[in-house]
Amino acid sequence: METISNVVGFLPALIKATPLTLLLTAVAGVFGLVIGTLVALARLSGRRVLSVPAYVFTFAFRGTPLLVQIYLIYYGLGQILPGTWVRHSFLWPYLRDGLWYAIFALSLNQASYNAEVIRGAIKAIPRGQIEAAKSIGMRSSMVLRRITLPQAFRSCLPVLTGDLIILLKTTSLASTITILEVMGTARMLQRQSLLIFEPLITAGIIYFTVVFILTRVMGVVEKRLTRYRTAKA
Amino acid sequence: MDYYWQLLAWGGEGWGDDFAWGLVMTLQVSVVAYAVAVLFGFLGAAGKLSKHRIPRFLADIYTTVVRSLPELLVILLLYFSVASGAERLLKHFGLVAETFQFSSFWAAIIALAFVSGAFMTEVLRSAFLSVPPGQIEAAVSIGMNRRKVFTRIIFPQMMRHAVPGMGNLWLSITKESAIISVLGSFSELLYTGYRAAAGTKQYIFFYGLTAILFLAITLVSVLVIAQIERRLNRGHN
Amino acid sequence: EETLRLGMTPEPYMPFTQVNAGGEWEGLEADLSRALCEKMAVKCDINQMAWDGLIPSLKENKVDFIIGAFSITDERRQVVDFSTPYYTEGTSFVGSKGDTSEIKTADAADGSGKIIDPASVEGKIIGVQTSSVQSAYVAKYLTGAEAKSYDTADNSVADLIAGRVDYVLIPDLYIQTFLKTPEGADYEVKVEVPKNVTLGEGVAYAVRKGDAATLDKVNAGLAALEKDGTTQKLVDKWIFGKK
Amino acid sequence: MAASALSVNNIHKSFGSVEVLKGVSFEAKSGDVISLIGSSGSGKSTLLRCINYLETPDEGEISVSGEVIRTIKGKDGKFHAADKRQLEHIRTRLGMVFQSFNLWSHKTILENIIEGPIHVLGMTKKDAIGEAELLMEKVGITPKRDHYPNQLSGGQQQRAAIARALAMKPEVMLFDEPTSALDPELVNEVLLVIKKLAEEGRTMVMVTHEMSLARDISSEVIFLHKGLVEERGAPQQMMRDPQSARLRQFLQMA
Amino acid sequence: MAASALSVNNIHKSFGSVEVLKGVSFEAKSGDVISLIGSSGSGKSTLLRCINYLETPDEGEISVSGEVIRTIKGKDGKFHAADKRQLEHIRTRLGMVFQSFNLWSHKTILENIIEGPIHVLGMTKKDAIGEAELLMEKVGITPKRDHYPNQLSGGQQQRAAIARALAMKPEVMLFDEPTSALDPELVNEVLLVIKKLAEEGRTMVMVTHEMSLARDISSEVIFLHKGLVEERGAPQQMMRDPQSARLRQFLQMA
Ligand SMILES: Nc1ncnc2c1ncn2[C@@H]1O[C@H](COP(=O)(O)OP(=O)(O)OP(=O)(O)O)[C@@H](O)[C@H]1O
Ligand SMILES: Nc1ncnc2c1ncn2[C@@H]1O[C@H](COP(=O)(O)OP(=O)(O)OP(=O)(O)O)[C@@H](O)[C@H]1O
Ligand SMILES: [Mg+2]
Ligand SMILES: [Mg+2]
Repeated sequence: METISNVVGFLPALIKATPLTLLLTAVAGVFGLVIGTLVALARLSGRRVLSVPAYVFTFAFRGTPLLVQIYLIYYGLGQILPGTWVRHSFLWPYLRDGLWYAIFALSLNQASYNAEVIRGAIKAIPRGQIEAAKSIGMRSSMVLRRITLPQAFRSCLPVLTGDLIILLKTTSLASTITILEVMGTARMLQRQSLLIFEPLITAGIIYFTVVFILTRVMGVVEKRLTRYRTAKA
Repeated sequence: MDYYWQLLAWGGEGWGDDFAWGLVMTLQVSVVAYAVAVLFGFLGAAGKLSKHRIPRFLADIYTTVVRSLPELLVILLLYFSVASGAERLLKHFGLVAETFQFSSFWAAIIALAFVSGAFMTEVLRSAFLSVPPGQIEAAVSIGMNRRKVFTRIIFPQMMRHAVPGMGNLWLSITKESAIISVLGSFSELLYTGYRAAAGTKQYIFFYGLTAILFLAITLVSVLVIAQIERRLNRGHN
Repeated sequence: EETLRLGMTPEPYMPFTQVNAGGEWEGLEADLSRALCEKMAVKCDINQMAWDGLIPSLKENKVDFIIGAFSITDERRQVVDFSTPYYTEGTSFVGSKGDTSEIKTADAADGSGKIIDPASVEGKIIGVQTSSVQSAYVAKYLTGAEAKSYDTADNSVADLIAGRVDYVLIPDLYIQTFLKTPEGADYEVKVEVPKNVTLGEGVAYAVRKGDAATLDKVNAGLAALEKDGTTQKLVDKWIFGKK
Repeated sequence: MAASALSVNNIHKSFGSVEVLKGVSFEAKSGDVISLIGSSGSGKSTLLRCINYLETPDEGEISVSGEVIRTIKGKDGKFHAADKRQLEHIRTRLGMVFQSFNLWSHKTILENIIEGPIHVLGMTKKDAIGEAELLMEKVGITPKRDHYPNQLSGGQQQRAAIARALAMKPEVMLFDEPTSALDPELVNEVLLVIKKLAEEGRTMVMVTHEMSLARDISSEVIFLHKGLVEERGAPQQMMRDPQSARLRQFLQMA
Repeated sequence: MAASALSVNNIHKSFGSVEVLKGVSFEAKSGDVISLIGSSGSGKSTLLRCINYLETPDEGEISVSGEVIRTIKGKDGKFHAADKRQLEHIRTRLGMVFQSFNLWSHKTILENIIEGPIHVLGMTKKDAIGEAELLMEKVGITPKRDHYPNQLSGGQQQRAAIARALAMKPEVMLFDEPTSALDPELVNEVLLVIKKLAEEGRTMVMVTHEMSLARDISSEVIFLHKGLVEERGAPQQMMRDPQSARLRQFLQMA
C-alpha cells in the first residue's frame, strides 16, 4: 500500500536513468562479444604470441573484482594524467567523463568472461565439421565465419545471454565513477529517503522488464538457430 | 616503502591479519554458496528441460525473475521479509524459542546461491543440450535407468560443455560474496579492501592488494579448472 | 541490566566511524556511542552491518537504534525518528588556487536566506557526495552547474585533483584533512556556504518510528553528554584534531 | 502358437506430416534371423528404433517373449510407454547396434563394453572385463582396448559397437547395417558370430544392404517399401523369385 | 611422362608410436578411378586424409596436376604445409566424401551443398542453387532439400555428402566408402555418377569394401596392407589372379 505508492513514486527517476543503463549494457555487450571472440580465438591459436597474452588478459580481468578494475582505471589514471599534456589536449573533455572509463572497463571485463565461454564452445565442435570445411578449400577465416563461430555461438547462446544479464546489473558499478545509471540512482534515492526496499524494488521492476524482453527474444532466437537439433520435419 | 609494510603489519596496527581473514572468509562463503548454487542450477535445469509444464513454468520464472533482480534486493528480501516472516510463524506456533533468529550468515549465502543458481541453470541447460542424442540413446537402449544414464553418460559429457561457464560463475561468486556484508560483520576480502583503502586513504595501494589476492584465488582456480577440463576432454581430441 | 542493540556500519567514514586495522571501533560516533551507553546506564550490543542493512534491521526490530552519520532531513523523518543532533557541520566550496573566478553569495529566491549566487558557478562542474545534503543543495539552488555524484567524499576530492571537477562542495571536516595533505597545498576554500535548511539540521541517531521509549532514553543521554561537555570534547578531538 | 521372441504389431510412425511406417507387423521366434531390406529412407532404421522405443510408435504394439510393452495415451493424444521400469527391463533384453555406432566418446573401448554389464546387469568389474576381452578378441579390436572411439577407424568402431551390444547378452539383437564399414574378411567374421548367436537361440533382426548377407544367414527376409511390408519370405526363394514388381526391381539392380 | 592428376609420394604417418602408413606411393592420371582396398584399420582413411592434408604426413609429398604441396619443417621437427593459400587452393581442387559424412549440422541439405560453390568458388547464389538442384536430383535427395542432416537416414546423409563434394567440381575426388550406407539400387546410381565423372576426365580415388565395385569401375586397384602398398594392378586381373598371399586371403574370404 504505502510501499506500492513509494515504489511508483521512484519510477520516474529510475526510468530516466534507464537509457544510460541500456547504453552501457549494449555498448559493453557488443564490444565484449567482439573482443571476447577475438580473445577466445587468440587463446586457441597455436601461436604463443597470441595465446599467452590472451591467457593473461582473461586471467587478469576475470581474476580481479570489476569494482577494483573500474577504480584503478578511473582514479588510477586520474592520479597520473594531471600535469601531463593530456590535461590540456582536445581529448580532455572526453577523458574526464566517467562514461568512457565505464565503457572501457565494462567491455574488457565482459570480454574476458565471454572469451572463456566462447573458447569452450569452439573446442566442443566436432572435428569433422571443421574438416569438412577445410576439405573444400575454405580459408581458415571463412571456416571460422561460416562453420566454427555459428556452431559455437549456437551452443553457448544461453550462457552468453546470462552473461549479458549479469552485465546489465554490473553496470551499476559505474556509479562509483559518477555514472548514475538505474542502480546508482536507486542507491542515491535509498540514501536520500532511507527507504531501503522501495528503490530497489523499482529498479528490480525495470531490470525485470528488460530481462524479460531480452530472454524472450533470445529464447526465440535460440529456438530458431537450433532448429536443427530438435527438428521433426 | 617501510610505510607500506607498516600498513600490512599483523595485529592491531596493520591490515595484514584483516586481509588474511578476509581471504578465508571469501573462500568460505564462495565455496558454500557455489555448492548450493550448483544444486539450484541442476534443479533449475531439470525443470527447464522437463517434459511437464509446471516444472518448466516454475524454472522459467526462477531464471527470469531471479536473474533480473538486483542481488542486494534478493538478499534483503530473503532475510528481512522471508526469513523474518518464517521466524514469526515459527514463534507463533511455538516451534522455536522467542529469541530464535535465522543466521544472517546463512541467509546471505543462500541468497547469493539463489541468484547464482539462476545463471547456473542456463549454463547447465545449454550443456545438457550439447550432448549428442546418440550418446544418450545408446545408454537408454541397453536398459540403463534414468539415474544411471545421467550419472554415467550425460553428466560426464555435459560437464565438458559446462566447465567454462561454471568457471566463470565461480570466479564471479568469489567477488560477489562481498554483498553478504549487508547482513552483518562478514568482512570478506573486497569489503576489507574497501575498509582499509578508505580508512587509510591509500586507495590505490589497498585496491591493488585486493586485486592481487583475488588474482591468487583465480590462479589456483584456473589451474584446477584447466585440470578438470583436461580430464573431461578425454577422448575428444 | 537493560540491553540496547545499536546498529553501526564499519564502512570507514572518518572522522565519524571506522573499524581500524585492529578491529576496534574508532571515530566520533564510536566514542560518542560508548559514552552515551554509559550515560544511559545500559549495556549496548553493537551489531555491525553494511549501511544498507541498518534501516531494515531497525524496522524489523533486529536493532533498537542506529548511528551512521545520518543527516536529519524532512524526507527521512517519514521513515525513522531522529534524536537531537550531536553534530552540525559546515560546508565549503573548495577549488584550485589557480582558479581565479569568484564565487559570490546572493539572496535565495525562496526567501530562505543567503545562498551561493547561481550565476557565479554557472557551467561549472561541482563534485558532491551522493545523497548528501550538499548534493541536495546543488540540485536545489545551483541548477546552472553540473553536479557529479561520488559515493565517497574522498573520491570527489580525487577527481578535483585529477581535474575532472572544478569545485567540490563537501563538509568542512573533510576539507580540513585534505588541505593539510601535500596534494592539498594547491587548493583552497573558495567560500563557506551560509547555513541553510537544505544543508541540514545536523547529524543524529535514528530510532524506529514511534519507539518513544528508546528515543527518550537516547535524547536524555545526549542532553547529559552535551551538558557535561563530553560531546564538544569528542567533536574537538575527532573533527578539529585538538587533543 | 509357438512362443514368439519378438512380435511387432501394426507399427505406425510419422515425422511431422510424413508417415514413415504405415502399419508394419512381423514376428520372430527364438533363433530366427530376420533381415530387413528396403531402399534408403524406407524406414528400416526407424522400425528398429521403434522396437526398443527409442522412437515411440504412434500406434501399434511391441512384445518381447510374450511381454507387451505397455503404453498409455498422453494428454497430447500420443501413446508412450506406461511403465518406465518395464521398458528399462525389456530394453536390457533388446540389444542394439546403431547405424552410426554411438560409442560413448568419453570412454575407452573397454569401458564402452563393460559399462552395461556392470551398471545394468550388475556384474562385477572383473567378470565384465573378462567377458569383454573375449568379445574384443572375437571381433578383433583387442589392440584398441584402451583407445577412445575417435581414435578408431570406421570398421573398428563398428566392431566395438557390436561387441558392446553383445556384452549385454540380449535375447533379441537389433543390428542396423552391422557390416557397412567392414571389409569382406570381417563381414565373414561377423556373419559367423551372428550365426553362432542364432544357434544359441538368440533372435536377430538385421537391417542390411548386402543381399548376399541376407541370403546367407537369414531365416526370413522382409522387404519394406513405402512404410509397409511389401514382401516377406524365405531368403533363397524370395531372392530367386520375387513376387512384387518393386522387389524385383530392387533386386535386379543389385 | 603423362601429366599425372594426382601423385602420392612416399607418405608416412604415425599416431603416437604406431606407424599407420609406412611409405605409400601411387599416381593417378586424369580420368583414372583408383580403388583403395585393404582390411579395416589398414590406413585407407588415413591415406585419403593425408592426400588433402587433413592429416599432415610425417614424410612424403603430394602433388595435384603437377603442383606439389609445399611443406616446411616446424620447430617440433614435423613437416607441415608451408603456404596456407596454396593448400587452400589445392583443396578446392580435391573433393572429399568422408566415411562419417560430416555434413554441417546447422545447415540444411541445400545449404550444405551450396556453401562451397558460393563461398569458395564465388558463384552466385542463384547459380549455386540451380546446380545443387541438379545434383540433389541425381542422387535422389530432392525431397530432403530443406531438412537438416539429423533428420536424414544414413543413406540420405551419404548421398548428400556426395552431392556436396560434387558441387565443388573438383579435379580429383577422394571417396571414403561412398556406398557403405546405400542399398543396391543406389550403389548402382552412384556408380553411374562416378563413371560419368571419370569420362569427363575427373580423377577418383575411392576407398571401398565392395569388391564388385572395385572390379566394375576402377582403372587400378591398390591393396594396402600393414601401411604399405602390397599389390596393385588392373582390377580384373588382380581379382582373378592375386600375387601376394595376403591379397589372396583377403579376396578368398569375400
Ligand atoms: N527425426 C526425423 N525427422 C524427420 N524425418 C526423419 C527423421 N528421422 C528419419 N526421418 C525420415 O524418415 C525416413 C526413414 O528414415 P530411416 O532412417 O528409417 O531410413 P532407412 O530405411 O534406415 O534408410 P537408410 O538405409 O538410408 O539408413 C527418411 O526419409 C528420413 O528422412
Ligand atoms: N587419431 C588417431 N589416434 C590414434 N590412432 C588412430 C587415429 N586415427 C586412426 N588411428 C588408427 O590408425 C589406423 C588406421 O586407421 P584408418 O581410419 O586409416 O583405417 P581404415 O583403413 O580407414 O579402416 P576402416 O576400413 O575400418 O575405415 C587404425 O588402427 C586406427 O585405430
Ligand atoms: Mg538407416
Ligand atoms: Mg576408414
